[in-house]
Amino acid sequence: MSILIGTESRIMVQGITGRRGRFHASQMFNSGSQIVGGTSPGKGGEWCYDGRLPVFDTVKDCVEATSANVSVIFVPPHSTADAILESIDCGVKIIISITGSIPLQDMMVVNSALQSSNSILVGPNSPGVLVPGIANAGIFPNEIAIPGNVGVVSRSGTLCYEVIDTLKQSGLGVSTAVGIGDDPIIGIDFLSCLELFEADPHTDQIVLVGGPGGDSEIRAATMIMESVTKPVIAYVVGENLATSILRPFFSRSGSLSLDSLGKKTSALKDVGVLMANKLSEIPLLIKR
Amino acid sequence: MSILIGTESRIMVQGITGRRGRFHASQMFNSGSQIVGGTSPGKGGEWCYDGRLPVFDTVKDCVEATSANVSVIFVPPHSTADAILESIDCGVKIIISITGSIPLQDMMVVNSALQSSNSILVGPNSPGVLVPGIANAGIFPNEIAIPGNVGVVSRSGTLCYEVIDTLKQSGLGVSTAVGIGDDPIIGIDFLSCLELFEADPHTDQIVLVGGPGGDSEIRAATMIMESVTKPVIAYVVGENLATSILRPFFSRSGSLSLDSLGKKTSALKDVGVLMANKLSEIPLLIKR
Amino acid sequence: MKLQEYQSKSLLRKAGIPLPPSTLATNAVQVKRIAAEIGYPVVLKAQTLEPGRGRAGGVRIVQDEHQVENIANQIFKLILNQHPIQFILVEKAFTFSKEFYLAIISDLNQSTPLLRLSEAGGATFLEPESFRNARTIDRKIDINAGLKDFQIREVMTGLGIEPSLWKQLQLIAHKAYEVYRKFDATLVEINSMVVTLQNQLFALDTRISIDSQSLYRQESFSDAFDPSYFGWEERQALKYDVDYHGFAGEIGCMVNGMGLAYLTIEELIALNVMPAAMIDIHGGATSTSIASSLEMLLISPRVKAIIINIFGGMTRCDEVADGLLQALSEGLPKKPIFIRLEGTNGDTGLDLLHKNENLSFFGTTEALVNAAVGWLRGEEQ
Amino acid sequence: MKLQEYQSKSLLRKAGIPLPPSTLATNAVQVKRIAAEIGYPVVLKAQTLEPGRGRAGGVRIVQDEHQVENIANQIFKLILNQHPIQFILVEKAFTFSKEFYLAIISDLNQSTPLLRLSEAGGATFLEPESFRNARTIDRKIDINAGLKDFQIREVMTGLGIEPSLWKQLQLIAHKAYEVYRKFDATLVEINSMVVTLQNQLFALDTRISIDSQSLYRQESFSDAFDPSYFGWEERQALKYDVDYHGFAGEIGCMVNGMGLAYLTIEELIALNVMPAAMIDIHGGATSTSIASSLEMLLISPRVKAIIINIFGGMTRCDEVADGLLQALSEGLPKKPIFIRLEGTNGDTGLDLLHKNENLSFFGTTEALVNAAVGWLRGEEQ
Repeated sequence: MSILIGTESRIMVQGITGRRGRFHASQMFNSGSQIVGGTSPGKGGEWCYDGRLPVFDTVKDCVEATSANVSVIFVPPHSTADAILESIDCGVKIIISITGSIPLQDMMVVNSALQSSNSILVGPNSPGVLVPGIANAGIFPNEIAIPGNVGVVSRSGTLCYEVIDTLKQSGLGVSTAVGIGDDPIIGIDFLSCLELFEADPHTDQIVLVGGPGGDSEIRAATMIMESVTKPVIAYVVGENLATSILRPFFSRSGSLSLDSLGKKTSALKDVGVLMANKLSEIPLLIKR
Repeated sequence: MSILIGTESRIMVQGITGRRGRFHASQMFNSGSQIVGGTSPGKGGEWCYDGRLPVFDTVKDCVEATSANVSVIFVPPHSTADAILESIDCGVKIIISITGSIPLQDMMVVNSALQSSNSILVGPNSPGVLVPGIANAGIFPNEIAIPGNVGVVSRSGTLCYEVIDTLKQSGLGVSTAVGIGDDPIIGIDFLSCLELFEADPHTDQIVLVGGPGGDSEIRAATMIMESVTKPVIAYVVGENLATSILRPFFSRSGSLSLDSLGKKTSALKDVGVLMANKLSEIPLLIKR
Repeated sequence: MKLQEYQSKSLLRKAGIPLPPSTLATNAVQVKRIAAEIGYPVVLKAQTLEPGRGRAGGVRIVQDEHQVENIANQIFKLILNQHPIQFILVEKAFTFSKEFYLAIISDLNQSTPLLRLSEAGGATFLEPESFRNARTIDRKIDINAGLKDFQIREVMTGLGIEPSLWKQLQLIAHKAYEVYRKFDATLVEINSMVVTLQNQLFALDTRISIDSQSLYRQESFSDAFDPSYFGWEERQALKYDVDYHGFAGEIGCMVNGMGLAYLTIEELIALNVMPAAMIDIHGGATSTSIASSLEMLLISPRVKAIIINIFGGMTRCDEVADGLLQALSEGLPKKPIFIRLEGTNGDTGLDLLHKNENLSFFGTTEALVNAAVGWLRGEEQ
Repeated sequence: MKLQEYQSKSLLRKAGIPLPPSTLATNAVQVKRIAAEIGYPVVLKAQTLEPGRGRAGGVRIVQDEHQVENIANQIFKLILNQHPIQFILVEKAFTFSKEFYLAIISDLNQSTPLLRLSEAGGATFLEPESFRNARTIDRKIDINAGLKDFQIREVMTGLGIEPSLWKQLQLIAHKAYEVYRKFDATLVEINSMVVTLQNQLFALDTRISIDSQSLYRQESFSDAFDPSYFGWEERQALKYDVDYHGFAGEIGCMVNGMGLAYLTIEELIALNVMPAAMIDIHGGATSTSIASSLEMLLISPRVKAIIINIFGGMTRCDEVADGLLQALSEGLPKKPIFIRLEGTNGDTGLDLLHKNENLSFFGTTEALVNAAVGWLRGEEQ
């Protein structure tokens, strides 16, 4: 059916009374996702979205009352690590951080906690997980995709929209779209998503959307060679750009390496991945 | 055969060049224990005990060179937590801290590390683990016990000697004697030792030696009722002493509760444990 | 090591926890001057580590300057469990609407710190009955990860604390935990934490215990530790890294290990005899610390006979013998010494000692204690 | 955010890491005075965040006072990558027997800090070839548990560091890690760490980067952050929490999200056109920050045409429209605006904008960029 999110997913929103949380909770509700409530410390007992979504002080209270097993996080960056840790502590299975720009060391602490838990973190700086027809656990624009058998995993949120929109324009449907986030440190990565797509009986082909910085696409290539049997199409934005153009984008994070620039395409090609040079080529590379 | 230590045990000593480490390394060697070397940071490359025991800078080096799987720790209290963490990190299976008086919060850190490892810590403030005829991994006086089928687990080190000496005087032998240590926070406890003795085919009867403070004997009683089928004989020192006499011994640790005083005997009796009121009664309660 | 109230308050204040203004005074004139500076009403609090301060009249509210010197002098005359009051903490008195209890405690079984919050604050907390009925929530803290905001929120929500107090309480909990970690505390207790009429939280009474095993890395407490509080024996014991416990009897004991200490006392008590002292030389004691321990027993006028009960593991009986002979050669008062020397290097130790005429030797704790008590009874007749 | 050398040295010195004495100077007279205080020989080090300082002559050893002002003035005249040198760090010059490299770095893939120690210190470390041949050991640090003594020992032993240096090195590693944690650094680098002839360790050159996402809780860096280093656009961007990147071209771009930024640039470059600016408004931008972003592009004299490429997820197209209309109503220079508005509340957004004659609308990034470049080429002819 899908990866990460499915019919059994009961979605809560951390930060449900904030400007963004409130809006997207209602968007999710309207799109038919099974959203069951949310948290806003100090506002427990209130209701959101015209009395349809209960608000709790803590994730513990929310999980106890609603059996939520997915949490979508909209709290400000400075409290996001704490919000993620709270959900991990309460055993929330899938934690999706829409919020990005989380302090680097906070993310190290979060990943350390994830290691000794059964929770999976998507993001930070993720658009969420979209299973067309079932759930939009995040901020995907509504009606952007139709159900289908193409799995999409992308670092960039907006490029993820571009890709699934392009697929839809060509009449191609999506099994699950996952935005893993483009922050320096993230939770679930290409590798785990590829593994999940490989195991998902409803995904026949996989589109991987990468970008400059880091070496996650190269590690994905190794993994594809070793254990992915389904066809993979990759689109890596920025592969044709000179370092001089890209460098300004990385000036703040400093530690992001651009060493691998240009190597990504060849690494992926080498293991049989079909490379799309432009967005519009992606649908052409999908097997009908 | 035994618990924790056996013929497969390859013992190293952390702090092997110190006064105590050096002496007891040689004692262990002389008693026929399979002692393979030790560590003393900065003295790697030297030899101990007339060139028979190699000295390494780190546990990593020692384990790589000697395949040690048991470490007995003699370093000063202020470096003990670090020594234990080092052994945990190197995958040493059984870690025995002879050193006691380790800062409380250091022990919390150590136990946290133990939880996500496969190592077992005996102590701190432990006399070690003695398997008569096989190995003395610690500071048990040599020739204090004869091999047999009585398992002994004790909080106090000296009382552990008293008990196995008393058994020997009566011609009774020991499968394994474990001193779990009498510090406020310890590694392996009564419960785990009882579980191991219950599973050990060479242990037929168990002697449990307790003392004032804490409630570990009461928790042991609950566990004995639930899952120990072998006969258990208990000797709890201090059960007849008034609180006014005991309090001075606990004045420094402050947090140690004396609430349970006197309740230990009844808790153990209630679950069918044979209580020895004096040391000399222990051999009389053992089935021949 | 328990800190005095003024010491714990100073630590918490430096950490940023709101406390009522208070200053330490050593005499009634100082008390009056400080009270005038702080402004009446004030509370005068006797500084002592002994229990029962309140019942003994060691905590008094003073409304104005007419009575202050008089009351201060009354407090300075108090003697709690043989310890005279040397300091009074002069503190601003507060009116408050509500009180509760917050502490970071050490859970020895779970091997973690706990955040404890209870709606039963102040004296209520101390009464077992009302404490048992009060809602109290404990939150386990991972010592590596530290205390997290969400954990504090869970506890506050669980107790139904007003959200308007959350921010203050969260800060105080974090600061209390910081103090716990930074100073190797075993306990950081705020009891009570009060809510003033202006909805401000204040730590009214606080208690901190520092792990004595960690003092070596807590330089700031070299002052806090007050050896004048101890007797000569205890100071000697500290110096030689042995444990000394005084009792009311006439037999001085030296053992290695707490287990042997209990066993020896238990055998004495079974014969209706109290010890005079119990010295635990610990495992692996040096001959110097053993010599000093025996000296203490030989010098102490109350000690009539000496029991030495050693079952050496890390403690080497030859080193014990060395230490004993050293003390015995110093021309101190002669006393009958009943000794048992077993375990590591036991034979060597016994060989060294056998020539000394003050010593009689035994094989078990029971025989040892029986002989010593028998001798004492003979003396008493 | 990279710290200037003098800033990072000040942090490390406060943490207790041994560094050669040094003082900051703003002119040649100061340099001379400081050099006299410190004592010759001294090193004059241009303070800059730009690379290539050494090659440009920004680091000079001065043996005596005759040359010092002259050399200082030469350094003050340097301009590295358009940034003039404003400060010189005057530092005691050292002779040393050996140098190596120590750093706490952030491993983004493993999501942990690493302790890195290398026998290739100083300039050696910077040369890929010699660095690759030098022995370097990385030790993963559990961010919750912190750096442990034994981990440092393992690294030191692994590199064969003399035991006589262990204690100093251990202290320095701990302090470097403390700085890393306390100040939310992404990098704390000591390169090189030198061993003096007296077997003392000194941190000769240091580099610290602070995580810009953590600056909100790092108050001490409100000074360290120097906005004068930025242009007007960058300062505006900071104010409205958007990202601004300037380029040499003539088309100003506004997008939401880094992916769209790359995509848009890639389409431009494919047509051999450079952008003039790329503003990333991020997800969920407010109408105010959108208005300000458009203002920047309208005001900038270099920008001839504007591309707005929005695929709204958290970004709401109606809010984007509001912001754009706001900027367009302010009487700023009129420029052709090529816009694509897709995603969340896209229809509402388009409805709001459709009446404005400056705007032309497109359905894909490709069509959008083609149209803008087409217009620009038409202008150029």
